Amino acid sequence: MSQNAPLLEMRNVTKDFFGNVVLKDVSFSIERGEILGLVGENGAGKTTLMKILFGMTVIQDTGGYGGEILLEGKPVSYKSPLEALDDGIGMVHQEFSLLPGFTATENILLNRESTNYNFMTELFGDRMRTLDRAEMKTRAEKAIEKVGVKLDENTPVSEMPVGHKQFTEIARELEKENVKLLVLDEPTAVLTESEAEILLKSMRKLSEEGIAIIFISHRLQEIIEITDKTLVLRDGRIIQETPTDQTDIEEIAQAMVGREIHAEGDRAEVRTFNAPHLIVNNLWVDMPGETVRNISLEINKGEIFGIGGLAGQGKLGIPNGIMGLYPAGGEVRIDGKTIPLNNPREALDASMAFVSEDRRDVGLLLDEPIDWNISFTGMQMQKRFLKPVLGGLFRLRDDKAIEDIANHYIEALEIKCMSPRQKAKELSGGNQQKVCLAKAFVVEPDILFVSEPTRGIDVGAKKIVLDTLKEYNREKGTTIIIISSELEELRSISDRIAIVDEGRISGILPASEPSKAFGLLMLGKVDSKGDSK
Amino acid sequence: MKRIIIRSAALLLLLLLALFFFYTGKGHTILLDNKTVTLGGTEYAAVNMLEVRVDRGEEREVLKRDRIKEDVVGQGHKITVTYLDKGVEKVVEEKFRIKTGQAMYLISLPGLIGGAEGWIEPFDVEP
Amino acid sequence: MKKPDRKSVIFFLESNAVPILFLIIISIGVPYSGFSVDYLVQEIIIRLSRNSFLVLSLLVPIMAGMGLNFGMVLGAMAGQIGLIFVTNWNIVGLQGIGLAMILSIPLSILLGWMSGKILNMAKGREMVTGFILAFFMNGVYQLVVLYGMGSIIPIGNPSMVLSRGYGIRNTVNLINIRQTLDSLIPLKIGNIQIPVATFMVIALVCLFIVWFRKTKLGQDMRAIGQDMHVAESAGINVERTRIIAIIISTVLAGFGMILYLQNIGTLNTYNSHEQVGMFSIAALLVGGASVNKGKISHAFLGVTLFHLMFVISPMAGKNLIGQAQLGEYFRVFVSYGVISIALVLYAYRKLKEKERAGTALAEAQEEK
Amino acid sequence: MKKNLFVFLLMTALLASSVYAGGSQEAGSDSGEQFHIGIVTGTVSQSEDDLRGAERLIQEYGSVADGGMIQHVTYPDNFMQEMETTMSQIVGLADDPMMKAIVVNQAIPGTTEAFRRVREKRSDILLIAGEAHEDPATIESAADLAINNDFVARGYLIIDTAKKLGVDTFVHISFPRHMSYETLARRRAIFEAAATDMGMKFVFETAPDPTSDVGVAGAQQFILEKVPAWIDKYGQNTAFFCTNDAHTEPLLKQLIEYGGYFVEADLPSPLMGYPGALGIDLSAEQGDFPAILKKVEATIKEKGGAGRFGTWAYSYGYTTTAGLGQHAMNVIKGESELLKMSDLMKAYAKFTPGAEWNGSFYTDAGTGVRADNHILIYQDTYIMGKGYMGTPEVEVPEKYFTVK
Repeated sequence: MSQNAPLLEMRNVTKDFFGNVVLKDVSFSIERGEILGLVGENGAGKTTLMKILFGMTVIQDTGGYGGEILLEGKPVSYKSPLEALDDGIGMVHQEFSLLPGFTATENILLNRESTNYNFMTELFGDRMRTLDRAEMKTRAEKAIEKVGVKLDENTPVSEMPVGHKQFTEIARELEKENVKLLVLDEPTAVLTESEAEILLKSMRKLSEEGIAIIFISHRLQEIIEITDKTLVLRDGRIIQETPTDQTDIEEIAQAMVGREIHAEGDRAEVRTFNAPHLIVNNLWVDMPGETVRNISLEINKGEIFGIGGLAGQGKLGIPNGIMGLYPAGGEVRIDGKTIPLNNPREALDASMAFVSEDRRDVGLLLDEPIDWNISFTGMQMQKRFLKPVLGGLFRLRDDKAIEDIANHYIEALEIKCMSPRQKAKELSGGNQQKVCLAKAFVVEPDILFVSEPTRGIDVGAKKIVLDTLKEYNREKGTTIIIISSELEELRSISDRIAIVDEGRISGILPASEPSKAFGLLMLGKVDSKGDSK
Repeated sequence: MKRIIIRSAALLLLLLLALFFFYTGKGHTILLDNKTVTLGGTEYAAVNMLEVRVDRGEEREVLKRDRIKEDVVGQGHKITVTYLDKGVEKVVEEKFRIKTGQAMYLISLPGLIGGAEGWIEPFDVEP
Repeated sequence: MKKPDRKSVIFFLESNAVPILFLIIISIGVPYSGFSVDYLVQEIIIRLSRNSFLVLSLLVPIMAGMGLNFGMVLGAMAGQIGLIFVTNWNIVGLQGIGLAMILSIPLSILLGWMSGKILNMAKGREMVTGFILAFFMNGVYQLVVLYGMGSIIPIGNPSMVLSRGYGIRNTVNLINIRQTLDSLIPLKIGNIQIPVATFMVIALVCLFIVWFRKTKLGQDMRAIGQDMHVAESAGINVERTRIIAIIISTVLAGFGMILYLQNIGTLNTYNSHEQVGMFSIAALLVGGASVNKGKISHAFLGVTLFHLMFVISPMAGKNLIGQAQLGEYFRVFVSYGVISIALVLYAYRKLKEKERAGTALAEAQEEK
Repeated sequence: MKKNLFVFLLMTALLASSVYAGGSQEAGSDSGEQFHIGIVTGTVSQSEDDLRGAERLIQEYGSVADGGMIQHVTYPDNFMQEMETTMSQIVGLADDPMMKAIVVNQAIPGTTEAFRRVREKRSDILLIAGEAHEDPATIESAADLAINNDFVARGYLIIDTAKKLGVDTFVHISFPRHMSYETLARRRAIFEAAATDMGMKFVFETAPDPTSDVGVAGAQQFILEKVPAWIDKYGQNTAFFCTNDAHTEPLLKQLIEYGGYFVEADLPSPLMGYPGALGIDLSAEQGDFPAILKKVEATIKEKGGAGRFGTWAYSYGYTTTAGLGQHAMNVIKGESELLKMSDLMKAYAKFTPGAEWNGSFYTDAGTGVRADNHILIYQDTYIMGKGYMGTPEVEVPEKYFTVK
C-alpha cells in the first residue's frame, strides 16, 4: 500500500446494459479528506457508477463492468455492498433505507447493536445475546453528534420529518468505525435550507477528519460551496473535471444540460392559446418519494404542457394525484366542473387518461396480448368492443373490433411485434411504451397525461413516441400534459413548461426559453415568480 | 470448544431427562390374584378375606377366586396385604421391582402370604 | 394523560374494530344463551389454558414479517407423534407430557426447517404457501401414522393399533396424561377450577417471547419484518433468520399441541392438528392482531373473545330462532362471518391509515 | 392502551353475562318437580333421522324454551374439525340445574371427554351415548350407557337373512379407511365366517372413499358404473352390502334395475338411499315411518323389486334418539332400570310399533370381558314385499361372538 496512492481511483470504467452504453471510460480519483461533487442530469450515469463501486448484484447480473477500481492503490472488485462496507466505504441512499418502525438508535446501529452476554448464547449462539440499550443509546448519541444535529434518538423513523431521516441515515454510516469514504446521494434534496446548512457543515467537519466524500447533488450552489473538485457526467462520459474554485454554477449547468445548441434547431412553432381547460388549485399529493406540496396550474385547451424537474421533487405526483392513484387534496376543475379526487373512476369519467411512468406495474397487463392491452381500458370504461347478445341481455367481447383497433395502432405507432396476439411482456421497453400510448389513445380522452414516456427507451423509439404525441395533439386537439425528467424532450414538444421543485412550481416558461433558464429553475436558483400567465 | 462442550452437555441432559421421564413415568398393570396356585411344587390355597394395597393406593378387597387390576407407575413398589388368619389380622408387606419393558405382572396373593418364590411373575396377554 | 378528543376516540374505535365488534355480538349473545356466569368463566379459563400456548406460537413469525404461520399445523403433528409414542409406551402423568415434548422437538425442528426453506422460496406469499404446505404435510403424516406405524415403526399397544396390525386407530385415548398438568396445582375459586400449572407454563412462554424480543436475534427478526431488503443490506442473514423464526414457532406449536391435547383428553389421530391451525389464527386476528403486528395481549384477548363466541353462539342462536340445528347454522354463520368481516375491516383500516397520512399532510400545508 | 382495552372488554363481557344470567336462572326456578333432558344430535345435513327423533320427543314433551322438558342442541357439521365445540355444547347442557340426563346421538369424537367433564361437575346427570364413534373401551369409561347397533349379531343375521332369501354370493363394498374402524372390520370378519359356514361365496370389493379426492360424486359414479359388471360377474343371486352411506343410493338404484339383493344398510332406515334411488318425494310423510315404509315398499314392488330389498322399518337413528330420550326419562322417574335390557327395549318399542328389537351386551373381542354399560341392539329386518324376517328370534351361534 503506497501512501501517495489516492484513496479511490477509477480507471476507464465502462458499463453497458445489453449493448446500451451507460458509462464510457470514466476515470477519476479522490484523495483522503477530499469532497468530490458529482453532478449530472438524471440518467447521466451517476447511480450506475455508484452501483459499480458498491458491487451491487444488479451489475454482475447484467454482465459486470469494464475498467478497474483501486482503493488505496489496490485493485478491488466487490461482490456485494457488504464487502464495500467492510472496506470502509459507506453510502447514504437517495431513497431511505431505514426501518420505519425502528427508532433512530435502532436504525443507526442496525446489525451492529451492542449486546450483553447471557447463558443462552452458549446453547444457541451469539445471536441470543440481549441488546444493551444503554450502550446503544450512547453510541447513537455520539454518531448523531458527529453529524452535528439535534435528533431524539428514541423517535421512530416513521414519525420523523424527512430531514431527520436523512440525518439518521448519515449517522448510521458515520457510526461505522473504519469509514474512509462516504457517498452521499442527493442528501440535501429533502432537506430544508437550514437543515442542508447543518449537513454541509458536518460534511466539512468529516473531511477535516480525513473522510473522503462523494457528494451527489442537483443543488449546484451546494456543490460550489463545499466541494473540492467537481465532476460533471453526461450520457455516461465525464464532461468536465475541474477544481471547484475554478468554475461557477453557469458553467456547470451548461456542461450538465449540454445539448442546447442542436436542440434549439427543431423548436416547435410558437402557438398561443386562450381557453383554460384544466385548472388545478392548491393540489397536494401524498405519493412516496414524489410528494406534491402545493401546486396551482392553468392549462389551456389543445396545449401541450410540459412538467419538468429533478427526480423526487414531485412532478410525478401531479398526474398520479389528479388521476386518483395516490391520496390527494386541493381542487381540480375541467371546463369549470370540479373533479373529485382520490377516485380514479371519476378521473377517467371526466375524460382524462394517464400513461403511467410505471409501465410494468400499472400500465400494462404483461401476461396479456397486445390487443387486449390496447382495448382493455376502452372496454372497461366505455363498454366498447363489446357486442350485445340475446337482445342486449349479455355483452360479449367483440374480438374482431379489438383486433382491428390493435392493428391500426400497431401500424400507426410502428409497434414492432409478431402479431396483435403477442404478449406484452415479450415486447421491448419502447414498444411497451407505444402500447401504453395506444391504450390511452383508444379511449380518446380530452386530457392526456403522459408520464416519463421515453424513460428507458432508445433514441429512435423516443422520437417516434414524441412525434406520435405531437401528431395526436395536432389532429385531435387533445390537451396533453407531459411529465419528463429530460428537459430537452420537453422543450422539443411542449408549448409551455412548468418546473417543479420541492413539491412546488418554481416557474412556468414558454418552451422557447433557453435551457439554461430551465436548468436554473430546476436547481431552485431563481425565485419562483415565473410566467404563470 | 467451550461452547461445544456446553452444547453436548445440554443435549446429554435433555437425553437424560427423557430417560428419566421414561423410567419414572412408565405405567404398568399389576394383576392381583386370589386363587389357589401351585408354585414350586407347593400349593397355596386361596384366602377367604383379604385386603390389598399397592404403594399408597386405596385398600381393595379381593374375594376368593377373584382377580383385580392395579395401575402403577415406575419400577419400585410396595405391596401391603392384610388378611385374617384364623381370626387374627395379619399384615404382610413386600417390596418389589419390576422391569420397564414388561407391561403387566401377575401377583399371586396366596403365594405372597405363603412366602413362595415366584409370587410375582410377568404376565403377557396372548395376542 | 391527554384528554381524549373526538378524533382519538374514533381512532381507537377504528383500530380496535374487530375486538369491539366481537364484544358487541357477544354481549348481545350472552343473555340469549342463558348460560350462568360460573359456566362462562369456567369455559373461558379452560379455553385460555388450552389454546393460548398455540396462539402464542404464532407471534414469532409475525415479528419476522412472515405473516400468520399456517405451518404451525406441522408443529402440531410433531406434538401428536410425540403423544402417540408416549401413549404407546404407557408413560403416565407429567413425565408423559415432558417426554412427549422432548420427542416433539427434533421432529418440529426438522419440519420447521423444511417449511422455512420452502417459505423462503415464496417470500411475500407465506400465508398461502404455509397453508398448502400444511395440507401437503397432512398427507405425509397420514401415510406415516396410518401405514408406517405398527409396520415400520413398532407400536406395541394393541389398543392403539388397528386390528389389521398396522396403523393407529382414529382415536387415541390420552387418559394417562389427561389434565395432569391442569390439575397439578389445584386451585378452586368458588366453582371455578383454575389450572394453575398450565397457566404458569403459558406465563413462561410469554416471558420467553418478551425476552426473545430483546435479543439480537429478536431485533434482527423485527428488522426483517419491517423491510427485508434494508435488513439484508445491513448484513443480516435474512433467509437463515426467517428459518429460525419458523423453527421456533413450530417447536412452540408442538408444545402447544401437547398442552391442548392433555386438556382435551383424546387425540383424534387424523384430525386434531387440522382443528388447531385455522382456529388459532382466527383467534389471534379476533384479538386485534394483524398479519404484520401481533402482541401477547392480542393472543389472550383473541382466545377469550373468539372462544366465548363459539361457546355462546349455538345456544344463543337456538334460543333466538327456536330450533336446535338453526343454532348450529347461526354459530357457523356468525363465527365464520365475523372472521371474514374481521379481515375486511383490517383491509379497511389500512386504507384509512393511508388516508390519515394524507390528511396530516394537508393539515401541515395549511399551517405553513 | 391495548392492555386497558383487554381488561375493559373482559370486564364488560363478564358484567353483561352476570346480569343476564341472573335473570335467566330466576325464570327457570318456578317449574317445580320437573326436570330437563338434553338431546344432542347432528343437523339435517349431517344426520337427519337423528334430528327427527329429537323433534319427535319435543313434540311429545315440549322444548325447554317453551316450558317443556327437552333441550335439543346440535353438534357441528364438520365435527371432526370442531371437537371443542362439540364438547362445549354437551358440557353446556350441564349448566342447567334441572338437567338430569344427556343423550348424545351420534356420540361423535369428543363425547367421552365431554362426559368426563359433565361428570366432574354434575355426578347426578345420566350420560347416554347413542351409536358411539369412539373406541368402545373409551366411551364405556365415561358414559352411563352406550349404544351401538349390534354389529356382531348383524354380522351373522344379515348373512342368515340373505341365505333365507336364496342368495349364494355376498358382496361387501368398502374401502381402507372404513376398514380401519374396529367395529366395521370386525363385522366384515363375521360376515366372511358366516358366509363360508353357510356355503355362500364372500367377496370384498373396494370402492373409492367419498371423503378422498374423488369426492361423493366420484364415489357414486364408480358404484353406478360397477354394479352392472358385478351382477354380470357374480350372478343375479348376489346380495350387496356397503359400509358407506353415500354408496348406498347408487347401489340401490342399480340393483333395482339390474337385479341382485340388498338385505339392509349399514345404518338401516327406509330413508337410507331409497328415496333418492327410487326418486320418490317423502316430504309429506316426514317423521311418519309406517307411511314412509308403505310408500317405499309400494314403489319397490312397482319396479319389480319385491322380496329383494330390505331395511329396518323404523330408522335406527330416529329411534335411537327418541328411544334413549324416553329411556332416560323412564329411569329418572324410577319406572325403569338404566342397564336393564328389557326396559331399554320397552322405550325403543314405543316408537316402533310392530317391529321387534333384540340386543346384547358388548364383549371385548380381545379380553373376552363383557361390558355392563354398553348395549348392542338391532331391529327386525323388513324385506319389502315379504314383511318382517323375525331376526330377533334367530339364535346367533356362540362362535361368531369371538370372531376377530
